[in-house]
Amino acid sequence: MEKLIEVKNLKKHFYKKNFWGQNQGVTKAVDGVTFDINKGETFGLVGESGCGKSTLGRTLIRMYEPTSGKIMYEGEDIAAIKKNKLNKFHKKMQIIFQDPYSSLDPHLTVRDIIAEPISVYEKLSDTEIDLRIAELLKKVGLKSDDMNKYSYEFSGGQRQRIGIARALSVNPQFVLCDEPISALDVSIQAQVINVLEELQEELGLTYLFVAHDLNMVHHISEKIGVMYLGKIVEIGDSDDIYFNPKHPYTKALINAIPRIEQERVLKLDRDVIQGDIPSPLNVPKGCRFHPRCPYATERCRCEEPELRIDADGHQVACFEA
Amino acid sequence: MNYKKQLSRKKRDKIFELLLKDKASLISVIFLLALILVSVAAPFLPLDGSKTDILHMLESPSSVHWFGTDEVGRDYFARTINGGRISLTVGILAMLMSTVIGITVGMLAGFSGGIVDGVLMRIVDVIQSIPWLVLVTVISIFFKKGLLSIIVVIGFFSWMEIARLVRAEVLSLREREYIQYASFAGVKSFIIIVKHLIPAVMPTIIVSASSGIADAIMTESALSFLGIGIQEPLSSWGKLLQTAQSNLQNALYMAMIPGVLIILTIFAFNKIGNVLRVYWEPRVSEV
Amino acid sequence: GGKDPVVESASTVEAESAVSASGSSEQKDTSTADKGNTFTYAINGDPGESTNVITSSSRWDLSTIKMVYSPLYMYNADGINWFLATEYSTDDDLTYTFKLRDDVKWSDGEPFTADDVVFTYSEMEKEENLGWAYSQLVYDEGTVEIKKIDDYTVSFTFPFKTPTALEMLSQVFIMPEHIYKNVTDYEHNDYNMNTIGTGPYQVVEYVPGSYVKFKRNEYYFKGKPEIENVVFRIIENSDTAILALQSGEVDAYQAIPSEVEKMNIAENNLSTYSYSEGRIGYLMINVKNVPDQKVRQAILFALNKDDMNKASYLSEDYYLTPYTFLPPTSRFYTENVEKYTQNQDKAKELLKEAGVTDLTLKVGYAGSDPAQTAQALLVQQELSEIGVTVELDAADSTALSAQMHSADNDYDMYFGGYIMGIDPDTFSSLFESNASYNYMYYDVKEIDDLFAKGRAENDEAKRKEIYDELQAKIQDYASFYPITSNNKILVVNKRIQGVEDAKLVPVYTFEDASLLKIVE
Amino acid sequence: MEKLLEIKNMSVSFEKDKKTTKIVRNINLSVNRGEILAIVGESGSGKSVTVKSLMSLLPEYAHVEADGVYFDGRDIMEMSPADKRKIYGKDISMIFQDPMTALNPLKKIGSHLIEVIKRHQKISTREAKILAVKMLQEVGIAAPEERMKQYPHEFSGGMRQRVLIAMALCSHPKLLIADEPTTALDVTIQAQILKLLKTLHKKEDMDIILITHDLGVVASVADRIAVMYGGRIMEQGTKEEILYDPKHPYTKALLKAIPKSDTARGTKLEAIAGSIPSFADLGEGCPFADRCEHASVRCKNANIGRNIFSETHSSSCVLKEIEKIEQGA
Amino acid sequence: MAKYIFKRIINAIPLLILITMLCFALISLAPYDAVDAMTTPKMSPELIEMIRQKYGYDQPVYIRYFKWLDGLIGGNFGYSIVNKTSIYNDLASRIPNTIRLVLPSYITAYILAIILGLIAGANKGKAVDKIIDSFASVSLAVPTFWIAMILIYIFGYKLRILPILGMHTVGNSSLIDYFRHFVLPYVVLTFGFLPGNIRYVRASTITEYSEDYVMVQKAFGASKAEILFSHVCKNALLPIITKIGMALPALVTGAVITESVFGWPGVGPYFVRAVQGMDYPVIMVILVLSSTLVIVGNLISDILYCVVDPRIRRGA
Ligand SMILES: Nc1ncnc2c1ncn2[C@@H]1O[C@H](COP(=O)(O)OP(=O)(O)OP(=O)(O)O)[C@@H](O)[C@H]1O
Ligand SMILES: Nc1ncnc2c1ncn2[C@@H]1O[C@H](COP(=O)(O)OP(=O)(O)OP(=O)(O)O)[C@@H](O)[C@H]1O
Ligand SMILES: [Mg+2]
Ligand SMILES: [Mg+2]
Repeated sequence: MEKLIEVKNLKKHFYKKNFWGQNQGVTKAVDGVTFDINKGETFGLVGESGCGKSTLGRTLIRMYEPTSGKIMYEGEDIAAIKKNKLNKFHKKMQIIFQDPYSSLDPHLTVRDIIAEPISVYEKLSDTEIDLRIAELLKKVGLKSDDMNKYSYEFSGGQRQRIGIARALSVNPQFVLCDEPISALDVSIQAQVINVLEELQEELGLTYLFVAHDLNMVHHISEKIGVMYLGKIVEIGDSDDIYFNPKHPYTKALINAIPRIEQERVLKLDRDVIQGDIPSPLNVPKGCRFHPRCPYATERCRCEEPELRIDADGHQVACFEA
Repeated sequence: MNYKKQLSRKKRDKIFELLLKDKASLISVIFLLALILVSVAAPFLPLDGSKTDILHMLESPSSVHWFGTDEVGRDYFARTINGGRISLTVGILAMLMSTVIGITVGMLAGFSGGIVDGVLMRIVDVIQSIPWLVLVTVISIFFKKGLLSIIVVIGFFSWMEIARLVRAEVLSLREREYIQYASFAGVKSFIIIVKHLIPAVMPTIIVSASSGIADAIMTESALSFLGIGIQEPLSSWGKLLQTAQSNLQNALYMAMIPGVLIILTIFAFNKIGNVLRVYWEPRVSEV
Repeated sequence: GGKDPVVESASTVEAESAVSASGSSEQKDTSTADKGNTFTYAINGDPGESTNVITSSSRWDLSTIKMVYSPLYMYNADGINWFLATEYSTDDDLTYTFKLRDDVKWSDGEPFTADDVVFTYSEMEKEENLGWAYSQLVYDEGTVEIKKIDDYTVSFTFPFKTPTALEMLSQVFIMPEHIYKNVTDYEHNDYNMNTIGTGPYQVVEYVPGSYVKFKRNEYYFKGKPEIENVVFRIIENSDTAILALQSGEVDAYQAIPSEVEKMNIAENNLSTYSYSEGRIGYLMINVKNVPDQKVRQAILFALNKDDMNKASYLSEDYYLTPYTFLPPTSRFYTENVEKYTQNQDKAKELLKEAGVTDLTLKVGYAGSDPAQTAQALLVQQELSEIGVTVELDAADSTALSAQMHSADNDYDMYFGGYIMGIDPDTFSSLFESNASYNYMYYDVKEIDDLFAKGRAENDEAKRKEIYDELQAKIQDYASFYPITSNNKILVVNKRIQGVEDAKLVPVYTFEDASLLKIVE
Repeated sequence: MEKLLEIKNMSVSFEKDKKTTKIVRNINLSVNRGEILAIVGESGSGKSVTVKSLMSLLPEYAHVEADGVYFDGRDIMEMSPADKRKIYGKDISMIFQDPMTALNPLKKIGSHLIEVIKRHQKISTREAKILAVKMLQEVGIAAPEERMKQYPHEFSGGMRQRVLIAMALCSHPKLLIADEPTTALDVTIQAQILKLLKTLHKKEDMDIILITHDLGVVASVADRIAVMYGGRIMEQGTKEEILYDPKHPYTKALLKAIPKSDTARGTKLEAIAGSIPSFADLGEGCPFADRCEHASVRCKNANIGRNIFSETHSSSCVLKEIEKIEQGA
Repeated sequence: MAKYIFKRIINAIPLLILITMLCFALISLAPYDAVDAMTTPKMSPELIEMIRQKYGYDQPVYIRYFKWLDGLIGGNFGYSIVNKTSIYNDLASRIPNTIRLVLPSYITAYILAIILGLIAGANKGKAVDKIIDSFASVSLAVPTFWIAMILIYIFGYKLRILPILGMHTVGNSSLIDYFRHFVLPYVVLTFGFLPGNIRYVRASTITEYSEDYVMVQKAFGASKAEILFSHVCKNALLPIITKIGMALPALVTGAVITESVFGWPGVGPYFVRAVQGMDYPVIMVILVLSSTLVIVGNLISDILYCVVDPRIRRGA
């Protein structure tokens, strides 16, 4: 399959600086990540809160400036492109946010919201824009009359559709979906997922789908990457990860997911890992997961495992797996 | 587009609803409108507040002089009206000035962040460190006296609070995803500021602008009271109060009238600020 | 040419009285015992701890000094009143020899001698001391020479003959040499408010901004003062002062007519004493900014000083209307000058002749002075009638004089007032070109020449002629507009008696406060 | 079965700006001794309002009406505020969704616990302290003695939730109401808390009302489930009945909309069309009517029948057997 | 915590230096200086030069700045150019008077504000709250000098039961006399400080009441009183207590207008007098002094906050 994006050893560190510009601490939100995304596929990214999923996604589309590493987009390193030359890529790479409230300006009408990216990339007349927007709204399951309403007049699911319409307004190839369903009610989530899937089919989109709901990620993704504290600890085929996790963290994660299938209901009396997620301000030495890992050895404590590929393309960063 | 009309009607209804809900706001609006009307009309009315008349000095209110005359025989009613005019002018213009500066600095600091933010905020710190009355008083002596200087002095040294508020708000707005998206999408900073940030900080601005008017009126009164405010023959309410001070014994009303007017005006501006803020908040229109 | 002789208390040129804001007063609740032998005088300025004999020149500094120190003699309109000296003699009208009292002690017990007199005058003659009487003692022709003849005799030798000599030597208060001999900075030292003097009183307490409290000098050479304590209560806010006066909290206050009007004189057991200080209240035109004489004349013709006086002093009991720079009470005063009786048509015509349209004038006045404020408002209105815009600037009096002081100030006109001496020559510091208080900033040789001539002329009749001409000249030059010669009104509680004996004099209020009495 | 809590026909409405909005509509609900009852439902369906009305935590402008709310045989609605306070925190305790803000930031963890202990038990501070340490240990906080001296901000979210549970536990309550206790937490931490709750339920003989919108969580811990929508209870039953044999169209639709591990990738989820109605727009009828594929005019009626399927299983729907209709259609 | 405090102090220093520079720049820009005030056109240039030297005006600006700064630090504030008095002595005698007036007023206002604010905040929306809140918002609009005038009119002119000016009757230093003078300005000043503080306390109380932990406490059976006194009160007052530092500058310039109206021999009238008389050295000293106090006050506030708020104390 054709690779759309290849990420190589990408790092994003946030520096806390004082008034004089001195560093006062580093948050290693993304700390050396390597993976590929194929054209037309959905790459799911899971991990607990604060592990750097959003940061990774946003650095990938150059919403954040990468600290180091390469982001090859169709063979071109967009990490090396100057900020003011990025427009070309931003037209191809769009984003859908988690919070359908804070991602839409409450002072603007739906039309103005969706027209915003269009007017940056294309010179269109007002009527052309109106037409385009009407079409987009229909595509995401809204009425073209909704154009003149304000975002606060919509429900969460509808708002998320507006966000999707905005992302699609410039005909991107790649869309970063940063937890697009986490803030939605269960009965609404499916609507949005369906819209996303339909659009992928119709437009051949590639998604990076960030979420912590593993059930959903499993459902929508071809591949899944599992992140822990700024690193990807396991990448693999969606079913592989879901049914046959190799990394102890992935295992714990999968086990911790509450499910309604009778046979897979969370076994509370076992399989629950202990301990809290450490802060990215203070990453443990060695394997990042070792303080919580039931199988940690001496080696895990001092040496950091790298992702290893096995025969079927499944990658794990664990000495023991 | 019909929808837009409907929307504007909805908004109009909203403001009436807000006003009717709170009697004090309604009265404030009516009072201020009347005040503004009178102030605007004052030059066209047969009211000469500077005509001295040494034959009729310090007279009590009468049918000729509704509020009596002052110590050089000027009609106190005319002076009160003109005083209101000046006080309002000072209030509104100084507020505009401080608001514009405050928004600019606050936006710049909040939006640029980093060193620009640091430097600007340090400047704000420094200026704000000087007690305000002291600062305005000191600065006012460097300026040529006059209405304009008072406006400039007050306006120029009361923007720090707005700048701080705007900055704080912009800093948090910057984290909002719709702003992040706009800058991601390559929308020019200027447009982001105008289209997204300004409307979002508007409620804050409205409130501090309305209290800014009130503050400016108060400041002007205080300056006039200390004898470094508005110059003769212009009057302002503060100036009138200052002169009234020596006539408390024989003409208390000379102090009561401008005093009560100041209180009402300031109260009204604060009230209206709150109504406007509620009006501006987008979610309110939902109801 | 001859330089100016002496200007008496030159520095009491004031831009007009003082200040709004604070002060203090109370109601009477003080026990009579407390109040009993105390005379409380409300003053509207703070003498300040820098008050000293050499440099102090403002009204309340001098009043304080007058309480504590004595001069050789006072020289007022009615002649000489002897203090530390008892008589003088001169043989050649150049050297004046004074006999001093030999029974005077400083309040610390040290004897007063001629050394103290020589010391004081010598210090006054040092330019770097910035003494107020410097210009009365030091001339281009030479310096007045001071000599101790014996312990109780001193002589002063003038470099040239002048009819004003006695006035020039007067009013200098003698300070104790044994206290001040090592002082170099008269304003800042430890002795100023810890006074050792020869006056009727001694400072016992000074609270800045509040009051100066005096205790009588038991050894006062003119006899033990009747009243035990005198308090100068600093009340800058006139409204308060009035209230305090009416309630008996203070015993005396210098009021203005509108205040007298407001007060209930009879009911509150008060009496008023109106006295002339020979003061002239004026409007000056800054010739630098208004160089055209026609324009200046136009301005003066537009004004009406009767209205101004009526508005600010209410009744003719309280003022005289001067038409020249001399007070009408001066024996050299003449009304044979251009009076600039209001004539607006003429004013307009003059403006037209001068080709001036759209004239805007910036006028400074002391905002805290009700009289000047009223006058300024009238000036504004009257000038607007001939099409001249007046921009009023209510300044603080100190600030205003400070600005007038600098030659390149941006005022076109200012209000002010001065109290000079008896002799017309004492006015030269205001009217000679380059004189220290010539705020008109003109340079007219004729005027300078006339002053010089008058100073050197010893014949009374001839002098009168010279000064008649001078007064006419200055009026014609039209940069000086005398408005008023107002009286001071001292309102005194009736329990204080002997005001006439103590004698009300310009600037100091009482010539000899030791003569005041209290009757309950 | 013995009932610890029984809510009879309770309604809650809010009155604001002279407008009254009925939120909770005539619900009947009970908690049996020895069970964990889960209330599931979407955001805004009235779950929190229901339990807050039990705890008298609603603002003054809320009006609660009921034929009776019996706890341990006594009607809470009839109790005086002082009497109520005697059972709150003692017999009934409640923990909340957001552990980050549920503790007073200026009070030490220890004093939180001691305060609660001393409120309901007449013991000395020293004894209370010992008890507090014991409680912290019980909920799995290591080094409890040191932890007592720390402030809430020094605790992670999961730990704070444990502290709250410890606070709730110290008076051995008969009923613990847990309002979305794990929503704000990460999955692995959520599992820890759920495990803790379940353990305590058994060990301490404490009944639990667990509120959540996550059916997975319900499946893991609940004995019985009540499904809420638009202020009504749509369906009630044992876990098995609700999850594996749902009767109400809403429950069914909800379950279908969730991806199962065996649904093949690429297959469409069966989404429920439409959006959640706002209370202002709701009539007396079935709140789900607008989105229900089986809705008819009858659904707008006030009297929605109650279908009883078993002793434990009932639903509020005009339809008896959806399967039959589907077949018939 | 020590580190945090140290850092705060270090951060305050450049600010202080900036302030002094700013003030000095203002003096240097002033339309006239001490020497101008002394010289006359007739004086010889040599003498003028001599005076300049005596007062150090012949030196470059930066040297003068350092000398001035050095003077300030050493308590030599220079001399008034109007009165020629030592500014240090003037202030030394006036500041205590100002403090005597401001401090009790401030404390009273504080206590009242805390009581009223807590009452209002705890009863949000009820009648008491509405009354207190309206009182606060109306009084915010009342100029203090106007209140002062009205009080003077009533108690000084009309009823004549209280003295209206100054701090003492001369020669009467009894406490009663002082107290009678003190009452009116004290009331006015208290009234001036009150409304802002009430609003602050009220807002802070309301915010605190809306916090989740309050609900949690209710759920754990806490009574209203327990919640108010053992939780809300402390949390709501914490930011207010820490504001105490901010009151520091008020001790010098907090009562300019009130003091002026009542002739209280504090810094107020002195300052106003200096401003009117363009007495630059005095103005600048007061400017520097009060700005310094603001910075020091902020510092104290921050430190207090750090001491009382565990989040900062332990966190940072
Ligand atoms: N702009 C930023 N500045 C500083 N630190 C940041 C910034 N954005 C994120 N971080 C930090 O980086 C880490 C990773 O954050 P990120 O938002 O990527 O996590 P996440 O996996 O998306 O978590 P969640 O599931 O909660 O969204 C966090 O510790 C966060 O505090
Ligand atoms: N204090 C209140 N005042 C007014 N309306 C309220 C109040 N509390 C809740 N509501 C309304 O009642 C409805 C139900 O709220 P509730 O908090 O019970 O929902 P919920 O089921 O707990 O949802 P969530 O899962 O989001 O917590 C909502 O529409 C909410 O807006
Ligand atoms: Mg995220
Ligand atoms: Mg809830």
